[in-house]
Amino acid sequence: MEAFLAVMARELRLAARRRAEWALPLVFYAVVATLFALGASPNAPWLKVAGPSILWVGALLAALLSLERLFRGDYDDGTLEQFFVSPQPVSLLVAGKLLAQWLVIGLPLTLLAPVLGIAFGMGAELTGVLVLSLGLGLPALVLLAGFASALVVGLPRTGVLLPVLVLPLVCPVVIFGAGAVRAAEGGAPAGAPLYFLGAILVLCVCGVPLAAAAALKNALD
Amino acid sequence: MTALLSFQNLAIGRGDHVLLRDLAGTVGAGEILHIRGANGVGKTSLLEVLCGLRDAEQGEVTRAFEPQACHWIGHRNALHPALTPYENLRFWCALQGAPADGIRGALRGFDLARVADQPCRQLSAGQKRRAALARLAVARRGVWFLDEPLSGLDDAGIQYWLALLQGHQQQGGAAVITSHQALPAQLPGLRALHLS
Amino acid sequence: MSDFLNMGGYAVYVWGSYAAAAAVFAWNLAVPLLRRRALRRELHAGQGEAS
Amino acid sequence: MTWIPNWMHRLASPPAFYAFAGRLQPWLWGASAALLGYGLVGGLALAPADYQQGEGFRIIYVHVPAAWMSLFIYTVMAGAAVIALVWRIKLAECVLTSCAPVGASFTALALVSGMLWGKPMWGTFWTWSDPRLVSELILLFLYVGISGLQQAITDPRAAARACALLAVVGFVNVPIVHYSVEWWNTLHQGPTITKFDKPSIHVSMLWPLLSAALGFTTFFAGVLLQRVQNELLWRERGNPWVKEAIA
Repeated sequence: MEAFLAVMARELRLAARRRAEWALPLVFYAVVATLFALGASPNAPWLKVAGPSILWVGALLAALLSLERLFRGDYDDGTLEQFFVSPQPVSLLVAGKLLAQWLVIGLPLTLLAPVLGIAFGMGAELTGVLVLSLGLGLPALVLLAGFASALVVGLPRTGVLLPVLVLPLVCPVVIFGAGAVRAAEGGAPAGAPLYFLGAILVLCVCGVPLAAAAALKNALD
Repeated sequence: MTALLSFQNLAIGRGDHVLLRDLAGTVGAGEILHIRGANGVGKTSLLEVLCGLRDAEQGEVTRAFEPQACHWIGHRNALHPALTPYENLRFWCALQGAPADGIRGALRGFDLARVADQPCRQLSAGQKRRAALARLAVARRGVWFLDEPLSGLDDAGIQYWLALLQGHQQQGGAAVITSHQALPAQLPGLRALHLS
Repeated sequence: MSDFLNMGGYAVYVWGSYAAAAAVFAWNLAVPLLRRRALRRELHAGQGEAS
Repeated sequence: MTWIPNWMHRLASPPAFYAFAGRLQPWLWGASAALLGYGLVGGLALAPADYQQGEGFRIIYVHVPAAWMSLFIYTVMAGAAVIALVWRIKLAECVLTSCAPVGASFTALALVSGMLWGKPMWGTFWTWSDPRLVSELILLFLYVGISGLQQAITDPRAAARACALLAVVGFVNVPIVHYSVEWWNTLHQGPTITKFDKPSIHVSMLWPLLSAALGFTTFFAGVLLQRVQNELLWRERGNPWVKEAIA
């Protein structure tokens, strides 16, 4: 547990020193949402309809872009080797790192979403569902992206490979996440998709740290 | 004397390529195994296998110590450039379950007291190497696995490290070291393993 | 015969699918065989150097 | 070490498997040619036109076997991935990396033939309201991702093991995707495209279909063996048995 907290504390300390790390994804998110709005004719009705999916995909891309180098620094400077000679299970350390990444990147995006939601004409109730769905969906996304970046950690350049690996895996998250908002919009109960998101999150929390640890071990070999 | 580490019939590979075959040896308390050989012959891979970081292609490594009872210091220093040496070592202590109270003393011993609270990116290569090696003094561990510990160190650094090593030996510790530089021949219990 | 080729008006779709299938089968046959030829050449060359 | 039957262990040794694959291949090609031939003739000529879809239903003899292969190959790949991860058998690594491109090609075929079938039947090449079609698309992305990952990592063993992890995670993902797309469609209350009832398949339609599916499967087995042989030759290069094999 001490090691888990230490990994988290280190990530948070680094984020506090390098503000760009968590500030830039927020700017990116706002710019993407703005560009979508500018691409439509002013106040086009479809913009309101497409709002949930734009806000969801924007958050997804913003999180994804910043997670590409997640394990890269630790791999380059040898910290990963210390993970593997540590008495703690590596999956626990990876879980600490991913939880910290969610706090640094996922949580701010979740909190920014309702502000952008106003621009897409979302009411208070819809906004609540949006925040809830992002709150359940983004941790799962961070975990899956962490797994993918563990797979490619040893590569000098990954380019577009990481999104190609992650996007098929996060389809259900996007479908249920944006779907929850659209269900609420249509007056249907949003409970079911949110439960599914929760189930996916539980599955990811249980499985992904193990898989990511295995991927890191493989990259070190 | 009981062997802390022994290996038989060991084959080391990288990818599908077998680098080394039929390696055998033992390391007992107070002994130092110096792994030598040309670049690319597989020194680091062998060290990783002995430490347990990497799986052997074939053969067995017997370790008569707990996994957390060894030091691994690779050729990369495991220092984050944005954190200070003190912060890096404190993180390492938490990771390894070692008490953190010896960090200042260890840094002072390696003459790093002045830069202990500067981000590691501002340190010279030799200073970073010293900060990495300071782990040896922070926590006592029975077996040391060191990959090129002397690269970048100046004379004073080497002398201090040698003193640490000898103290470690006298307390019954063992070490496995890869190094291009020769280790002083008067070190007791020094044996060399030439790879080709 | 032309009835057969016409496929009751669905000629484009039916023959299109079968052509796509033929292309996939041909690709799956050709790629490993070409790779085998390249491998043989490469491994023979490597052997020549070694001995 | 986990217990593995002795014959399996022997067969998993690269030279033994190389020879075994070489002996098996002619039979597979022969069987595949015969089954595909019957499927082709039966499907295109012998089977009567469907009473609803007319001659257009003949696409079924391409589409259904291809869709079946896309799932079957993924299952084989995931099975090999588990074996490669647990027992670290080189043969399993070769099998799983060889599966990805073949699986991708059959998945692409299932998509293309599905679209060509959809146009005359549904009036549109693509519909997001068919969970199977959308799942096939995601499956194609997964295959492409695995192929891309394999090509990006230079060390063949590290590449294979990374692919194995991705394949296993993807295997868990596939049913979730399918289910989520199904759920997603229940959200539409608007005009849904009326699908045709499943044609009540007449025996004369069914036999060619089964024959074609088996023909596809045996063809895949042949291609897989050929590809695995290639991988083994490359990864074991320098070993005496390789020199004998290519002599």
